[in-house]
Amino acid sequence: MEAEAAAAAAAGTVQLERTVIKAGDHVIIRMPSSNTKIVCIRADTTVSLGKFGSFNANALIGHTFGHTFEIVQNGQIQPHHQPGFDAADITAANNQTIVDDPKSQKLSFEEIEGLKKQSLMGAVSASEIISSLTANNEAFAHKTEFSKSKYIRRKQSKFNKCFVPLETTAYNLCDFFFSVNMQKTRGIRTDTLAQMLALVNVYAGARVLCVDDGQGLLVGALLTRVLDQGCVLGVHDGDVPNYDVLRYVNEPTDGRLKTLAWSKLKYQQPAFAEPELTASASENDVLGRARRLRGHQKLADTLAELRSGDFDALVVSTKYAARKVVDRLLPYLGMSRMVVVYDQCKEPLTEVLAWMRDSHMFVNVQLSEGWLREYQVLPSRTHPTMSTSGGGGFLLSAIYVGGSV
Amino acid sequence: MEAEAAAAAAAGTVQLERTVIKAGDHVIIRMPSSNTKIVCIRADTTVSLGKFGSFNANALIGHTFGHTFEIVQNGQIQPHHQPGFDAADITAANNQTIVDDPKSQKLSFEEIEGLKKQSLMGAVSASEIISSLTANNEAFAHKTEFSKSKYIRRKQSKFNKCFVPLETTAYNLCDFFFSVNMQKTRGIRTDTLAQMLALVNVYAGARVLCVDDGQGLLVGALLTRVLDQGCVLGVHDGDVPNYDVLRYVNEPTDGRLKTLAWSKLKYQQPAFAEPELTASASENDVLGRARRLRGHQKLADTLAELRSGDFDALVVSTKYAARKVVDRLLPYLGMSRMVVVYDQCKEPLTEVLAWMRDSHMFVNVQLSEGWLREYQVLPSRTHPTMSTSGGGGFLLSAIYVGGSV
Amino acid sequence: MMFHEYKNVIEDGDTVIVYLNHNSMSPLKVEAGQVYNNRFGTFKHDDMIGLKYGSKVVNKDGKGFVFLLHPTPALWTQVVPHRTQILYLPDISFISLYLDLRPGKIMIESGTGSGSFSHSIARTIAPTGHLYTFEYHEIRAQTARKEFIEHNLTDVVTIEHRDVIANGFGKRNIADAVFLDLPAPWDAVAAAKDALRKDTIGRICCFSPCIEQVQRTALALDEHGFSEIRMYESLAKDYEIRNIPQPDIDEVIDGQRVSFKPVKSDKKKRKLENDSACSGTDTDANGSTVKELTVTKPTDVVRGHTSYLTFAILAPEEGDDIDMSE
Amino acid sequence: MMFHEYKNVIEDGDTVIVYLNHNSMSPLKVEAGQVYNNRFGTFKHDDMIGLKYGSKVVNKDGKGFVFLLHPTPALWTQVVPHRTQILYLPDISFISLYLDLRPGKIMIESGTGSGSFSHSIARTIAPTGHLYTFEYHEIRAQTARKEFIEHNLTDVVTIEHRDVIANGFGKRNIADAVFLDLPAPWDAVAAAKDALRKDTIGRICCFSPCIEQVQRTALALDEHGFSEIRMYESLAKDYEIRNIPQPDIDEVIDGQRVSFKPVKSDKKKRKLENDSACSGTDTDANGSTVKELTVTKPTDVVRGHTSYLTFAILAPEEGDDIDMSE
Repeated sequence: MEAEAAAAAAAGTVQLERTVIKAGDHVIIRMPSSNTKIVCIRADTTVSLGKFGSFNANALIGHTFGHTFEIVQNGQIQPHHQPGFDAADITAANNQTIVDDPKSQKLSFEEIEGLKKQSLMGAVSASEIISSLTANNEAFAHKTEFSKSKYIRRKQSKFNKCFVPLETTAYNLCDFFFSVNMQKTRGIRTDTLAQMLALVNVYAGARVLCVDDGQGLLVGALLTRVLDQGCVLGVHDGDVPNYDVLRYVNEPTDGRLKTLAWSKLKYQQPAFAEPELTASASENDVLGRARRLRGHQKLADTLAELRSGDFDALVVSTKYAARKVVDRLLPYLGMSRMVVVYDQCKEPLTEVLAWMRDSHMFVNVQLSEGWLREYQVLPSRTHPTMSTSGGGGFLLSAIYVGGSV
Repeated sequence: MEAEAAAAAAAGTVQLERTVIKAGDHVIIRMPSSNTKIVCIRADTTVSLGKFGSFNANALIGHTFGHTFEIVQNGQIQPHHQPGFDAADITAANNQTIVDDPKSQKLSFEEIEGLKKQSLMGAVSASEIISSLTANNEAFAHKTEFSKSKYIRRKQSKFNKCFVPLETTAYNLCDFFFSVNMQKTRGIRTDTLAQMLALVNVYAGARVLCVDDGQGLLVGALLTRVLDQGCVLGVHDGDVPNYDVLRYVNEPTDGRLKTLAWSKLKYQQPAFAEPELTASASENDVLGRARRLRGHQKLADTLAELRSGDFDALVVSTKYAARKVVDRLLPYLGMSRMVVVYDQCKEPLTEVLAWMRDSHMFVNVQLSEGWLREYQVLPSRTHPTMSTSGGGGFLLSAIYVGGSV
Repeated sequence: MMFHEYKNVIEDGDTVIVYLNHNSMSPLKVEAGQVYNNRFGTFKHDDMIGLKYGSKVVNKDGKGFVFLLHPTPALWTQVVPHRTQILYLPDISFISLYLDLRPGKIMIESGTGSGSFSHSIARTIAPTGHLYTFEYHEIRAQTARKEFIEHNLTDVVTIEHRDVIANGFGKRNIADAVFLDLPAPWDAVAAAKDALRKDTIGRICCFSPCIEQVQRTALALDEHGFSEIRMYESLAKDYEIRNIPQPDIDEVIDGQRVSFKPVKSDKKKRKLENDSACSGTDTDANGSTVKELTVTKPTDVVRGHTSYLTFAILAPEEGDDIDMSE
Repeated sequence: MMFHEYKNVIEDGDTVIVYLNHNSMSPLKVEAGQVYNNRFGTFKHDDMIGLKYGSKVVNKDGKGFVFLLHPTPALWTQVVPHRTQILYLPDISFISLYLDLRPGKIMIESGTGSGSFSHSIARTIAPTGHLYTFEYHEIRAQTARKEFIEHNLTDVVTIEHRDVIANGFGKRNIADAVFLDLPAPWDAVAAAKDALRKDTIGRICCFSPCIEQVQRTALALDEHGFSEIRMYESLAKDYEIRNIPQPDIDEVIDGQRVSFKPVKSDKKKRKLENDSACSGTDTDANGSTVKELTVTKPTDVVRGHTSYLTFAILAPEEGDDIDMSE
């Protein structure tokens, strides 16, 4: 077995480089409240986390993702060890004698505000504030261990100045936009995106045809799964694609991404007709011609790529009626390849499904809905989260066998 | 407090009579395989549970529901104490060395069949068979406690001759038909039926207007919630209602149930016009006239009930386009009362919902889908059931305020 | 006005549910001479008295209006002041059906909590049944008692301030069903067994948010001779309806349109043709006509968990002797 | 033919997925001279060689036909011979995305089981990544090894017969991700920590059907310094489409029809107009015309649970010194 492993290593299995936070990276910051925000870590700037304080971007550069950091004095940060599980027992959660009474807190509102201000300046730590609060709370001593734990957790999420920098992976980006601006990415949830990628059968060398009216999350996720021998060809409306999500991806993806406007789908491109410039041409003329030539060549390349056909997958998330969108791109798809269509609602896909069933160009046509549930796992307090998303979207998938019938 | 309880008792709180299995009752029998069947317990007959054996109906009459019985010799039954939880530990479920091999069983196929036959005759008990099987299984001794428990449970569900008689409550009937013949009751699941009853706000004195094309499960469930001061008026197609499910309900419900054919909805009933019979009329003539008079009177009563209006709820589960069904019965509904429409699919309700929203005759219009999950709860083996129902139907509910606009 | 039966006309002293919209309802005790204010305006109680339940009342200016609904247990669940985590309709209804609640049944509930479930039980078992409900928190018990009196439920509901884990229910062989919503239901299983009838089938439901509670409760039920131990979760999700545009990609391919920018859909009034919920047309921001489709979508955020429901039955004690004629 | 990349034409020795219908697919190794029989007839392998993947092949009689599909990990999951409980697409895909699998990643899996997940991992991390998969059951390990060889996956997958609980993975600081599908994953957490890279973020997923396993695993992860412990369930349900009649109740009220008896819908061929999935007409058993509606419905029985997925990360060990420049 060791021989095999050695062989594998010899065959070129090499660890990817470690990922660290670089200047200019976008980072998803999870705050003590569990809310997240995306920030760009520009050198020599200050990153503000609102009421949780702010820190120097430089202090984070060079660190790896996933650690917990605490903001200390002067915008500095230090690694913070999150406390492990406590052993509070829900069986004793019987606050029979406790009456919720704001008067049990002996610190005044002003005193607490003062502590908060000191904390933001880094003069007082979160744990010091919480100790003050519990010491001055008359009811606290009467609480059960379970209620004490709950109280402290609640205060921690309010006063802690700890944060976790998360990588802008496809998962994290999907999760982020789903929670803060669902419409931007057309309501696609992590489990649905995951199933989509699996159904699409994208891999390093795959050539994928994609319509993504969800601002590029889908295109970005596909790009993480292809290398330079593959590509993603995005077909978009308007003159330029609106793939805003791509700018949060920290790796350059241009080489593997080609884009084409719908209006150019049937375009018969003439040869580049601008005459050669004379020697007397201005620098602007020279640069302009070169730019137009590059544009012309890029479009020619993209059209050639499209029209070479036999794409390995067709992936659609569109605000247009989906049946025709699929139909117009089918000629470029290879045989025995997947078509996967996403929508936030089922009804637009029902129409496509009915057409696919009757067209005889597809087999294994399936309409499915993902279901995802997160749990709180804590000793004696394990349960699904009390509030969750109502839906993560629908997927229609089919295998194209059109040419055979 | 004791005084209050005494007062309550004085105010007429009296326990309902105990429910026992009577001759002629329908009983849902749950078999060791967990499958269920409905049988009618007729005196002096034999009830067959197929491969699990058969027993004398008389042996069950007089017993209460919910007990576990074992079939012993000569069709007799005896109370059986189900074994409690075992403490098998899944952590040791590592059958690393076990190879599934039918040869590990040293009893021949014929020997096992012989044991089964003897068991059906009552000569050998299920536990004796299982002991033989484990004693003769070479792999059994090598199994972990967890696997032994699993093996024994599997064999018990095959060889045990234990059954549980269940009452034909609304819950049990819904559950039964949902699992054996979903289409009969239009695919309504227990949780959906339950929510329907809660939304309808049915109570002892309620007058409920009901369209039930699901063979009377809904009508039957409503009838369990009203007493003689209330009623259920079922509107049906055809000449007589197809409420097959009602015959499994062990209590007579006729007094509280009135039925009306759709074709009679607008019927202007003439007075009973048959002339009085002469003294020389045959007995048949007399009986015939009396029957027709009763029928006439019953229809007159039902029409009068309907047209007195101000019903306390409108409940619909229909194979017809639902919007008009609701619309045609609205005139008979009281103000601030509930309309609840059930369908197995969402699409037929979408149309009704759109109409309700736009009609200004309803407030609090809601379309909802139930979600139900059962778990296996066993020490170290707690998890949701691995396979479950895909859907339990949809409910559209609204409060009627039509007269006010 | 009673919570467990309807009446038609609003009288002085009645409780009504004031309905502003789907997300905004509140209970109101109608009292002659009083005035009610909300963000839709000022309403005089005197204008309400004598109206039918379900009536629309217009405010002083004649601009704002609200509906005066008849209270029901289901509406009460939506407006009840939360003194504790309350039970919602999917749980309430499933438990009620599973426990076979019907007029005439005798039931025990502990704790009373905010009384959300108590109202529903009372409606279902009235007028011949009875609910004994126990609350160990004194102030909550007092508040609930006050509500039961106001809602005319005292004939069907008896509330007691009592620590049932320490002291049991003080009832023997009386209940058809027991409902336990307690942090440690396993400590009340013996008391529940005492309270349940022994001459016929008894049913129990334990309501616990955490799985560890279920694990311990199931063991306790098994030890105390309950059988048919089964556990469920019951939830529901609501759907919203809307019309979405379905523009034609051919118009973009052919150059008739450059891109599609929908008008903000929440700003425009939804219009539906009477006979069809699945077609229609709309105008996009560029002014062209676009086909529409009626779609439904679950609300963005739904309740993902309330509690685990552990059910069991207490089958009557039968001896080895199969003769039940005595 | 490889499982982790497509080709276009079927050659001698390739594996194809024979598609009869949605519920009936099976893998077939195409070998010159062989014959393949199924309930649709007899098919000659020679007729398959040289065809494009996705082609329809007709049997000897010219009556039955099947499609020859290109194998993919998703199809393999549907046809793989079950030697153990396998992983299904919703879990496979969610775990892969959560663990950020991409070309170049190095992953450890234990146990291999039926290899359903292994195929998917290999497809995703190829050609520059590597999967080390461990199976403690010797025969299962042999069978999986044979499949990996047949499917040309040996460049990306190394399988080892090994009891990882007793002996660890024999790897240190190498893996970007670890997947544990073991009865007692907590006993392998220390080994997983050893195997994960320490210079960058490492991710772990433990797959356990029972909640008790999750409870112990989470404690073990916490004790071993993993953080961000989060647990999910991922499932999916499929919908069926059908047309249902929507007869008009006015016809019954008016006496034009007595009742409505639908023609058995599974016997009649569904017909849909091209431009609309929401209208149509049908004929009922009495011969009259009835409006139709296209509806979708979840399949009657769906997978209700597979496993709980417990995720955690191993964040690189940083000292108190915040300077990472070394």
